[in-house]
Amino acid sequence: MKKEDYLDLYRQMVLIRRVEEQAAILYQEGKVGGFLHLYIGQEAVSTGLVAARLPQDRFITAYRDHGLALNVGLTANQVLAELLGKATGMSKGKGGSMHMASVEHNFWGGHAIVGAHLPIAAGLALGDQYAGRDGVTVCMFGDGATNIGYFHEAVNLSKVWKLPVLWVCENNQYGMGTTIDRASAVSEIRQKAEGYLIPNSRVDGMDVLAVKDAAAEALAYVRAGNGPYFLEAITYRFQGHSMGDPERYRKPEEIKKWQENDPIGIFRKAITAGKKATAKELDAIDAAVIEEVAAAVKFAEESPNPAPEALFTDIYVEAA
Amino acid sequence: MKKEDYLDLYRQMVLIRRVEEQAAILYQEGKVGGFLHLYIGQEAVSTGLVAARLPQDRFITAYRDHGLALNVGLTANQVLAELLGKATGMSKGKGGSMHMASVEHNFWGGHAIVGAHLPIAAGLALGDQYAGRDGVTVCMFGDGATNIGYFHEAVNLSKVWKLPVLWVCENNQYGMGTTIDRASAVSEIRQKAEGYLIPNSRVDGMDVLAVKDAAAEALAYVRAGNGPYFLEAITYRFQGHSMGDPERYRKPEEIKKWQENDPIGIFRKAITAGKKATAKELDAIDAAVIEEVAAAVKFAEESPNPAPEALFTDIYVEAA
Amino acid sequence: MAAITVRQAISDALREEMERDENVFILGEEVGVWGGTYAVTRGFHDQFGDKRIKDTPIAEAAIIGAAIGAALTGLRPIAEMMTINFAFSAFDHIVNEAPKLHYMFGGQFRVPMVIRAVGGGGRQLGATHSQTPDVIFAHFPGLKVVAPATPADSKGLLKTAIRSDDPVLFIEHSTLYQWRGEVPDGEHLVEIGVSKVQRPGKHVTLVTYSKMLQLSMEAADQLAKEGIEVEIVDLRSLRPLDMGPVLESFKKTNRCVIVEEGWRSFGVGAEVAARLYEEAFDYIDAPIKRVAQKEVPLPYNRELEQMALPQVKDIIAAVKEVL
Amino acid sequence: MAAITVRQAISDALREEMERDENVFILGEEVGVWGGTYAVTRGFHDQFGDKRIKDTPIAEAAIIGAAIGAALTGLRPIAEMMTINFAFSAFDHIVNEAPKLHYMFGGQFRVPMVIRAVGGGGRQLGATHSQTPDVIFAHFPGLKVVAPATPADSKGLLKTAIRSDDPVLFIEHSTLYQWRGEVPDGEHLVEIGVSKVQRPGKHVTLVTYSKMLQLSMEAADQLAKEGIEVEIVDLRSLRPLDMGPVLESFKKTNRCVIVEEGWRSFGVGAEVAARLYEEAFDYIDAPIKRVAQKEVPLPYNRELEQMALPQVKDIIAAVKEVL
Ligand SMILES: Cc1ncc(C[n+]2csc(CCOP(=O)(O)OP(=O)(O)O)c2C)c(N)n1
Ligand SMILES: Cc1ncc(C[n+]2csc(CCOP(=O)(O)OP(=O)(O)O)c2C)c(N)n1
Ligand SMILES: [Mg+2]
Ligand SMILES: [Mg+2]
Repeated sequence: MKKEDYLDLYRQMVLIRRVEEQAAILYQEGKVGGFLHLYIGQEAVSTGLVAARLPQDRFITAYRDHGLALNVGLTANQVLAELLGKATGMSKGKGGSMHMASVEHNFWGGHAIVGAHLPIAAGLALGDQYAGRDGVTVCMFGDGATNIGYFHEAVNLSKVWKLPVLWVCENNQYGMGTTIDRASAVSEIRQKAEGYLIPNSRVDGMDVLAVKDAAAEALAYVRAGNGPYFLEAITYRFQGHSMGDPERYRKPEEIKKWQENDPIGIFRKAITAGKKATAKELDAIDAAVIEEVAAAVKFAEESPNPAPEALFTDIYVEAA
Repeated sequence: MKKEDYLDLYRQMVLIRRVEEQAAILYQEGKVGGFLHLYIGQEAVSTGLVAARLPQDRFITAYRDHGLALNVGLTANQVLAELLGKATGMSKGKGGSMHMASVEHNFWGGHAIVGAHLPIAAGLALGDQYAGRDGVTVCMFGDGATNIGYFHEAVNLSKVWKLPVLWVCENNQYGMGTTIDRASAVSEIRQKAEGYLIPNSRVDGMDVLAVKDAAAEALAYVRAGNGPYFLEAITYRFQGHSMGDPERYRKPEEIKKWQENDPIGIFRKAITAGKKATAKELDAIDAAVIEEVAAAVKFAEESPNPAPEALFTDIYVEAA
Repeated sequence: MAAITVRQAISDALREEMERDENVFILGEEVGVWGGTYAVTRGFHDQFGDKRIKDTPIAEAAIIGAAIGAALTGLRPIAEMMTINFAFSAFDHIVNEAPKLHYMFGGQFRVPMVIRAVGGGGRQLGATHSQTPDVIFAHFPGLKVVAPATPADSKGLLKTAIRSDDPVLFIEHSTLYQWRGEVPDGEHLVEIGVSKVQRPGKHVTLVTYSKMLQLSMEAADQLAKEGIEVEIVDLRSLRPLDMGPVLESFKKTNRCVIVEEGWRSFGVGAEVAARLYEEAFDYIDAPIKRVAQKEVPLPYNRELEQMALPQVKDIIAAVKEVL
Repeated sequence: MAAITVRQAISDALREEMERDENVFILGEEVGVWGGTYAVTRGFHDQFGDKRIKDTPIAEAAIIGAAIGAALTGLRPIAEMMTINFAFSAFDHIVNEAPKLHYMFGGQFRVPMVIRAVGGGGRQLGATHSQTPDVIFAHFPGLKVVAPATPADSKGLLKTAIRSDDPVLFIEHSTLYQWRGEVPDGEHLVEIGVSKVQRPGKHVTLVTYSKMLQLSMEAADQLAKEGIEVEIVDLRSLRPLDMGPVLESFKKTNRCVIVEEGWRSFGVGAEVAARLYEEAFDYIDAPIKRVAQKEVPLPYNRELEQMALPQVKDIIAAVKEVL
């Protein structure tokens, strides 16, 4: 990896962090509605995955999607504008926090029904297989999502049809307030892949380079036509499940312990220790991101709401 | 096992066979409507399972349910009457072939939506666990059913809650016309149990004693409070999926090969070879069953249809 | 009589029934340690423990299926669907299993269970999370569908539902929990399948249920200032659907507006209107009006979402149109 | 013009579209090697191979979900639900994913797919397998719901559905496959969302669709012998619902009977009746009648089942009542 690449990954993670901090503030100010699920703490996962992709690789994830949106190339403007429901958001203000997407960036959402996007991911992969393209579909989902039937149907199908899918479980230890062991037969989620004889591995989801390497290997395996692969990334969300979570289910000490393992801090240390860049260079990125995000907040706030007519557009492609 | 036990198991299997042969004839005569799924070829599975049960053990299965119905103690009269839609059927003519049940015999149906009864089975087991009873719920389902989401959700839940369930997959190699390998990620179905770290084993489903022994062991494991167990019985249906199946998906030679492995023939040979009973004694059973079934056909044919008022009874327990 | 919120009323009903009957238990996502995503079961896990307050995996079909099975053994499960939108992920079990078992097995099986499901729009949750699809559940015989609005009805109907030997879908509304109203002291039960006049009037019959009762009351207040007296009939149950009080009111007013939150086409209002025309044809002075949701997937943006949802002003306008 | 069966018409539509467009493919249970449980895709697997005729596991949500994903990539999947009852096991994907993606992502996503689903009672399949729940799907904006009856409409509407850029639920009826009728030669397309007069008449407007068209035609034949001329309007699509020809006919006859196979409460007839009253109030000479299924889970016994289903005699009686 070249120096720019280190800086770029660092920049992406910091950007996600700062955008989401602003999002939390905007939520508290009552400007963001609905549910707001922050990715803070998990930035290394989507960042590492996207770093390993080729442009033809499709991405799809659940509602905790701001990080991925920024990684694939959507701007802070588009993300924050969508959070404020503005016409300038990438979903024109109709989708909100849980429904970010960008066809242009091969990013297929942002899906709010737990697990329901896994069969859709299988279908995306089927599309590439059908057309003879070599893209891989990277499908991210939480540990909690592995208990719903959709998970099973999609993963089984992917193996039977040898679909080019990389299944990525972001194991952040909780589905809302429920710990893995209270919801899942196995706490090592990748064990579930054994039920389908799908090759699998675990990676430290707080280490962006480890994720990138694991993803690169897995993508190569899938791209070679071997069928699906299952990757489990161990991670943790520093904030509540969504804004307003009373967090009665976990102790502050546990959060603190994980926060010492901050993916941005870890990567920062790795960069400086490995002399890939100086602290000053990283500080410069920090500062630039803060400015970029401040400008994006302004952009979002000043953007217009959708026109009233937008209520009735895009229900059907072909008007009835 | 005592001599009577051998004779009883033999009698049950022959009874199932003869009742279903008559059912097929009645179907061809247009007297049985709807779908008719025959159990012929698979008799050793339900017979062996029921032989190992205690009265407090609940049974639940899919639509291929005549065998189990007879094993648990429903009469040929009740089964055939239900097939003819008569008021004397155990479901008063409202259920038909796919919906046999008898609360009195701890037999909870007969369910026609593939896999949908697995979560219900988990609930039956929960009922016993909640009340502190030591009954085990035995839930039977096909190989094809292990691909639907219901399977996954129910099996996972059973492990998380340590429910007293014995999951029994009747692997008859096909879900309708689809071979296992074209529908399931793994052709050894018990591999799926590995995804939940549920102990599991395979048994020859054409050998009633092997099934009985495997079931006894599994039931003891579950009854001891260890949580669920997963048993896969390898078997084969000699007839089509249901009446009218064109069977374009398998070769007559394959069926012939399996028919040489007839569970009734095997057991008959084992009995006489092991000198548990004489051929003559078995012949006497054959003859008695034929008479019993002939009488049951007569009973069913002569039974009355449900009264027209029955259309509106039993919709709700409490009349609206 | 104490004035309490809908949240409190539902919570009280659950607690009272659990204290009364050991066979009643709750299962669902985040009902335990979290205390319920709408805080309805706050404190229950401490009081009743793991056995009777069961947090489940995210597996809606298993939640409903397990409840059905437990009900078959004689327990009285209360299964919670965190939102009614997630009930689509257990749809077969809700409409094709629970309501059919009693009939299909000739009366042998009983399924005494309650499904609590929280519906409704207006919280900017986007198209998949904001629906009011009550009508589609009401289409299935064998199921009872209850959707109360007031604290008193919420408590009384939920208690009755828990004691019912039939499967009952109990629909709550996510923006009604703070609504406050009087609830009779002591044991309070309300019969399922009985509509109720919530506000007497003589000029127009307004038929509604759930959240829209709240808006309708507000509309009626405003109309009263102009001398228009609206009689509000709250259906409270969609199946069985009790047209008695609706017909009685209509025969008096000869004019009717039906207000529902869900989409208009194939909605609750269509059935109510059709029955009114069938059963009181000679009493109609003006075409019946339906106020309902615009036929779009609900958008995230607040202004657009509010445009799509029925508003007090829409109700007022409809009432004036039928006059 | 050749007289062919509905089965043939549907089969022809599928084959023609698959031959025309490489992006069209079929997935579902037993669509391939078996040839389709209703023999609609017999021979397709030989002709098109594994790539384009995909047998699936028994996993309805995966079937619909995979179709959605494939559609997003530009393919035109035709996903088969062996029966519409099994669509309940994919309900979220059918009503909460496919119809919402285009809107929710601001027009970025397109979901050009068809879901073929076989519905209907009358074959003694019992309560879980015999439903005609068409109306509940029609409740959801974003989905198009088509339910033709005649061979010509079946062919023309299916071809249009396959070419549509929106998700279309195409409902077939399990006892209509043998119905024979003329289908225009050559390319035959029928627009979605256009009702059609299938039989002209002047005394009564009869509104129906799917299987009930067949029974209504029979009823009309019998009534004609008594000099009663029934005009039959076939809705063909439930969403969008085209009331144009219904209103036109009604303004002429001033009397209407609506015939549907599904349950009466919250059924298709309720919406049609409500709209007629809303849009043609001044033209009504008699209360509109609805003929529909008795509100019971369908029983297995043949006589009981037939009692529950609408019959020709029920239609005739209803027509006479409105006259
Ligand atoms: C089918 C369904 N059930 C329930 C929910 C409510 N819900 C939203 S997120 C969530 C927890 C998911 O946990 P996990 O998959 O681990 O993802 P995480 O939030 O930890 O990223 C739940 C229960 C939902 N959106 N969809
Ligand atoms: C949800 C659902 N999908 C499809 C069907 C149609 N169907 C009935 S039986 C069957 C095959 C089941 O195969 P398997 O589980 O192996 O059981 P077997 O018939 O071999 O005993 C199918 C597809 C159904 N009843 N329910
Ligand atoms: Mg999680
Ligand atoms: Mg099988």
